[in-house]
Amino acid sequence: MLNLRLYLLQRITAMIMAPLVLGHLAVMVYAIQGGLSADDILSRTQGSLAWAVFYGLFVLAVSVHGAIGLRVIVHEWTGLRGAALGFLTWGSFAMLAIMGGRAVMAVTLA
Amino acid sequence: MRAAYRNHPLWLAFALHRLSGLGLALFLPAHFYVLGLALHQPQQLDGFLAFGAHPMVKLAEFGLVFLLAVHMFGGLRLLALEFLSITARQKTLIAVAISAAFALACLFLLRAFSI
Amino acid sequence: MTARIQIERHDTDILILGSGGAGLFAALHAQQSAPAGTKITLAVKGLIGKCGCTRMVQGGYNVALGPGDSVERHFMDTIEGGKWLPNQDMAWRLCEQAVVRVRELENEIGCFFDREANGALHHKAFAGQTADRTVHKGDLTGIEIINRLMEQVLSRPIERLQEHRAIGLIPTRDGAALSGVLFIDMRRGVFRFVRAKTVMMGTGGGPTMYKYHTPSGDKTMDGLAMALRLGLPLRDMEMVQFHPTGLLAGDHTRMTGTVLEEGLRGAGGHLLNAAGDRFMFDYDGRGERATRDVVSRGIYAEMRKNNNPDQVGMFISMKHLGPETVRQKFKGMVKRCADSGFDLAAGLVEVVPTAHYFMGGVVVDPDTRTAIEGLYVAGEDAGGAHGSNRLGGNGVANSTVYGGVAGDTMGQDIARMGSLRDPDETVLDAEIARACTPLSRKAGHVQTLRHKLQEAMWEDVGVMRTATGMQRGLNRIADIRAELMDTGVDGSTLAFNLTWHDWLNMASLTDISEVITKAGLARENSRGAHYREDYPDAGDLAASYFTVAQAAGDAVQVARENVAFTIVKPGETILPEGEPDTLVANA
Amino acid sequence: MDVAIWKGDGAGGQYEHFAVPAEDNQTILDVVSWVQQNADPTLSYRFACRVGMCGSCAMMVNGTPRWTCRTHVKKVLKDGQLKVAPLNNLPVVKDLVVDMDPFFDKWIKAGGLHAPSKTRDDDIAAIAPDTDGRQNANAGIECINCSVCYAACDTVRSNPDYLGPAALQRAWTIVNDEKHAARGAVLDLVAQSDGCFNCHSMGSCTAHCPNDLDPMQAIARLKRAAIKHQLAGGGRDA
Ligand SMILES: Cc1cc2nc3c(=O)[nH]c(=O)nc-3n(C[C@H](O)[C@H](O)[C@H](O)COP(=O)(O)OP(=O)(O)OC[C@H]3O[C@@H](n4cnc5c(N)ncnc54)[C@H](O)[C@@H]3O)c2cc1C
Ligand code: HEM
Ligand code: SF4
Ligand code: F3S
Ligand code: FES
Repeated sequence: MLNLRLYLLQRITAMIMAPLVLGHLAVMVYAIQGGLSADDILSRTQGSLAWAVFYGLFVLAVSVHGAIGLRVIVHEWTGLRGAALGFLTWGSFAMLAIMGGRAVMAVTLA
Repeated sequence: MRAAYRNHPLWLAFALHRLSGLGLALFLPAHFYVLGLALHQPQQLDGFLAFGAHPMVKLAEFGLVFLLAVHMFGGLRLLALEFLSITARQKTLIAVAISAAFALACLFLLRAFSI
Repeated sequence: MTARIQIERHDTDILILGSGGAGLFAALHAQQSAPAGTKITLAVKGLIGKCGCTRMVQGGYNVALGPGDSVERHFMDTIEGGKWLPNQDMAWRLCEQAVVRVRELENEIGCFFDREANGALHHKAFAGQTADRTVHKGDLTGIEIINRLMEQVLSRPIERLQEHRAIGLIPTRDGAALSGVLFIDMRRGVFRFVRAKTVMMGTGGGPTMYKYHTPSGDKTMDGLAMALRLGLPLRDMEMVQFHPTGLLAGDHTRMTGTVLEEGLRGAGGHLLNAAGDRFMFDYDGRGERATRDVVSRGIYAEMRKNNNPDQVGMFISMKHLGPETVRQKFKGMVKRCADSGFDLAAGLVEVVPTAHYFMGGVVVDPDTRTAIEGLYVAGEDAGGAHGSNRLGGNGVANSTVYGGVAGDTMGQDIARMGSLRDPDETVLDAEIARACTPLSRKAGHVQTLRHKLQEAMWEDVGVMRTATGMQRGLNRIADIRAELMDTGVDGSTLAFNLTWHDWLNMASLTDISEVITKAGLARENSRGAHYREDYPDAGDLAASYFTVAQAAGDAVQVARENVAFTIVKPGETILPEGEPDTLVANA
Repeated sequence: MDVAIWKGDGAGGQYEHFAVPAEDNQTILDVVSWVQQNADPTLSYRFACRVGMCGSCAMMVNGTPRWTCRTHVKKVLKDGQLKVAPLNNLPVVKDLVVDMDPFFDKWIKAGGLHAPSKTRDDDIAAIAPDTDGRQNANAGIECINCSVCYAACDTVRSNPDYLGPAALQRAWTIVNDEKHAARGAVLDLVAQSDGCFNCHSMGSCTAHCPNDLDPMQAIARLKRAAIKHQLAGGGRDA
């Protein structure tokens, strides 16, 4: 059920995410050293536009990427197609984007 | 039992990639929810993070990082396969992807336990 | 029993039997040349393009496109190879049209034949030819040709009746024309009668009544047996070509009889007897590199000397050429042998002569028309183009050239055929009853009979023949036929009932075996593939005759007819004066 | 040896067991033939060439799709057991016989046929054999359309409209064939929603192709070519 557009979107978002994931993991490895606390996290990220952009992009990419991924899996495993499949794709995209957006706001807004 | 025709490394890599992707897609909303708590109830977030000091939870986190790493390196492997002219090295590529993922996750785990 | 027999009826305009080179080309050309709206149907015993022998062509396709080569030279090689028995007009058309057909295959159908480094077609030398003439795609030429043809046919509005086995050619009441063809829809096990204005038969002969044989399993002489029952004349029926090196792996495996390629001998492979000695030089100065018929007889003679039941065949040995070299040069063959448990590169592989091709067939004119209105025959089913021996590379040329010719001819002829003809219902009923014979008898063991027939033909009507042997063969065939008629088949389900089809295969093979034997008795000399120990000479070339067999009531009668030297007489040539005898280096 | 053979039709079926004598040189096709000739005369299966050229005889053998005429019993026997079933991913006609039409329909749907740029009246084009295009085409051209890859591909299994490895590989050979008159159209066809972008590179096709072809790689390259073509506007001819 992948046409060129969906395929490319999935690949492009994957390529965007690769460095972001590495960055994120690096931060986590560094961060957990002293034990995590809300303050630790927030002090680092809040008010930082750079982190907002970093995680904002991440969330956007992952929403697109994950939604397409789920679409493929659901189609192949359940045979769902047509409008219902489209609904599912958009739905998972929206859920990931909204929840992810909220999380980004939470950790980066001052 | 896995059907015999699936018994080869590329299929395994595919299965791993799919399961890790699915796992991530299912876990992410939870992850986002927890982080979202910071907005209104920072103390709850703290609660969660303290909970995160528990070894079992650390193991679970290790699992998640592992998933992410597996999926990422698996994905990079695929991208290389599709967009570069990688041919005979596919099997090596899979091995490299999985071990890199494993190394990264172990690093994470070590750091997590060496507080 | 008969209560269960259903018959379905179906109409078309052009009906084609078989999907080898002949059938597929006929379908394409008919589609190109018939008036718009003509319905074309392709019916075949297996799946389109997957069954038959054209797919199995390894060596390649003869065409006079090589440097210095000419249609005249190709023609002369064909006539001389056929020991002056070919119908010269057919042979000429074959050579002339092969040029067009190969261009068509390359340019319109999309085949890609191997090239020289400079991009020109590569031609290799096949034994018995005076020029490098054989175009090929590695050693899988047939796959390239048939796959490309199949794609073209599948993409066009051509009706497909797959796994439909033709069992009877049904004439009109007055017998003047063909009405249509009776089939068994094998998947469902029902009879289906298809009327058509024109029918082309390209079921590809197939001498699979021999103990060792190369053709695909679906080929069992059905076409020729149907033509015989319809009363059509069949020519050159004694001419069975044996390939010298068939794999010998035991009676229980279908691998036995399959071909080990000619190139092995060409490259310097040795043939060894039980004692491990080379023997071919005892029979011919060219040793292993002699022509197919000579090597086949050499191996056969050596086998007779040996007489050891545990080691039936001779051995082919390649290891002196260096196992690595062999592995590289004959990759496909080495792998095939390895799959069946033999080491071709470094070990010995047991080989026997194996029945490969059938030169005999229905008498047709160079436009593929037969003696009955509405029936056309092309490919291995048609007799005449090769005479007593087919050159390697002329088989696929013949089927593709004449398949196309048949398509064109039908496309034209159909314009003057107003309406479909009604069948002679009594013939139809008789054919159905015939096919149902085993269903009302106690189930027996068809395979035992097949083995018996194969032994009989191999021993008595095989590589070397005598009058006594062939007489004995006739008796054995008669006994086998009687037994077959008493052997029943489990008919609890007729859907894809292979045992029923095995029985029908046996019926066709038995009928044609008898014709082969009688034609063999009628030819009292040795030409090409037909070798009589009691008449080892070729006879007077100028007085060459061919045999014509025809059913007369329940019996088969064989007559002789003189070859008409319409283009060239024995001892003469049509090559321009001063042309070298051969263009092949160190031939 | 103990041989379990699936018997049934489109509506369902079950395994039946047969004791088949072992022989030195014995292929899976020989085993199945022995059963039909000696034990169960109504058993249905399909073969033609018996030497690995026609691709008629593929079946599931101990869970793996294989050409049976060239699969030696010794190679696949597991604890003296053999399990033979009709090919996956195609409708069953009867017993071991499947309907291969869907496979061939997709072959054509993927643009798998030549579009002439010349006629039989023209000379044969001089084409150097060592160009990249020719090498690419050669790599996949010896496909015998046996459907083994098609039966091994789980993407076909779960997305019955997916064109599948063999058809896409054929499309790739065409895209590389300079004699073909409409290569762009083929790239358009394979870029459609059931086309090459569905392949997950799971590689079962390549792992099981009896002719050692590499459809997975052909498809990967086809993907790139299709992307390039579409990004450049698609439709017109490459
Ligand atoms: C192993 C091998 C290698 C060969 N190599 C070469 C070579 O290198 N060069 C060369 O020139 N020639 C070669 N030949 C010979 C060549 O293959 C044949 O001469 C030629 O292909 C015959 O073509 P055809 O169309 O007449 O028959 P085929 O291609 O045999 O097709 C016959 C068709 O008729 C169908 N059929 C049969 N019976 C029925 C029925 N009752 N009802 C409906 N359909 C039926 C079959 O299923 C099949 O589709 C080789 C042959 C073999 C066996
Ligand atoms: C880090 C970078 C990532 C890369 C390089 C990457 C790469 C890929 C690629 C190439 C595919 C296509 C697989 C195929 O067609 O078979 C894919 C599928 C998928 N990805 Fe990712 N991905 C990444 C991160 C993520 C994340 C964070 C998620 C979480 C939502 C995710 C979820 C999925 C899912 C659900 C699929 C579908 C799996 C399938 O079809 O088998 N990916 N990924
Ligand atoms: S690619 Fe290989 S497995 Fe697939 S159909 Fe072709 S030959 Fe068979
Ligand atoms: S098995 Fe299927 S998913 Fe792709 S790599 Fe082969 S076509
Ligand atoms: S019978 Fe032809 S490939 Fe097996």
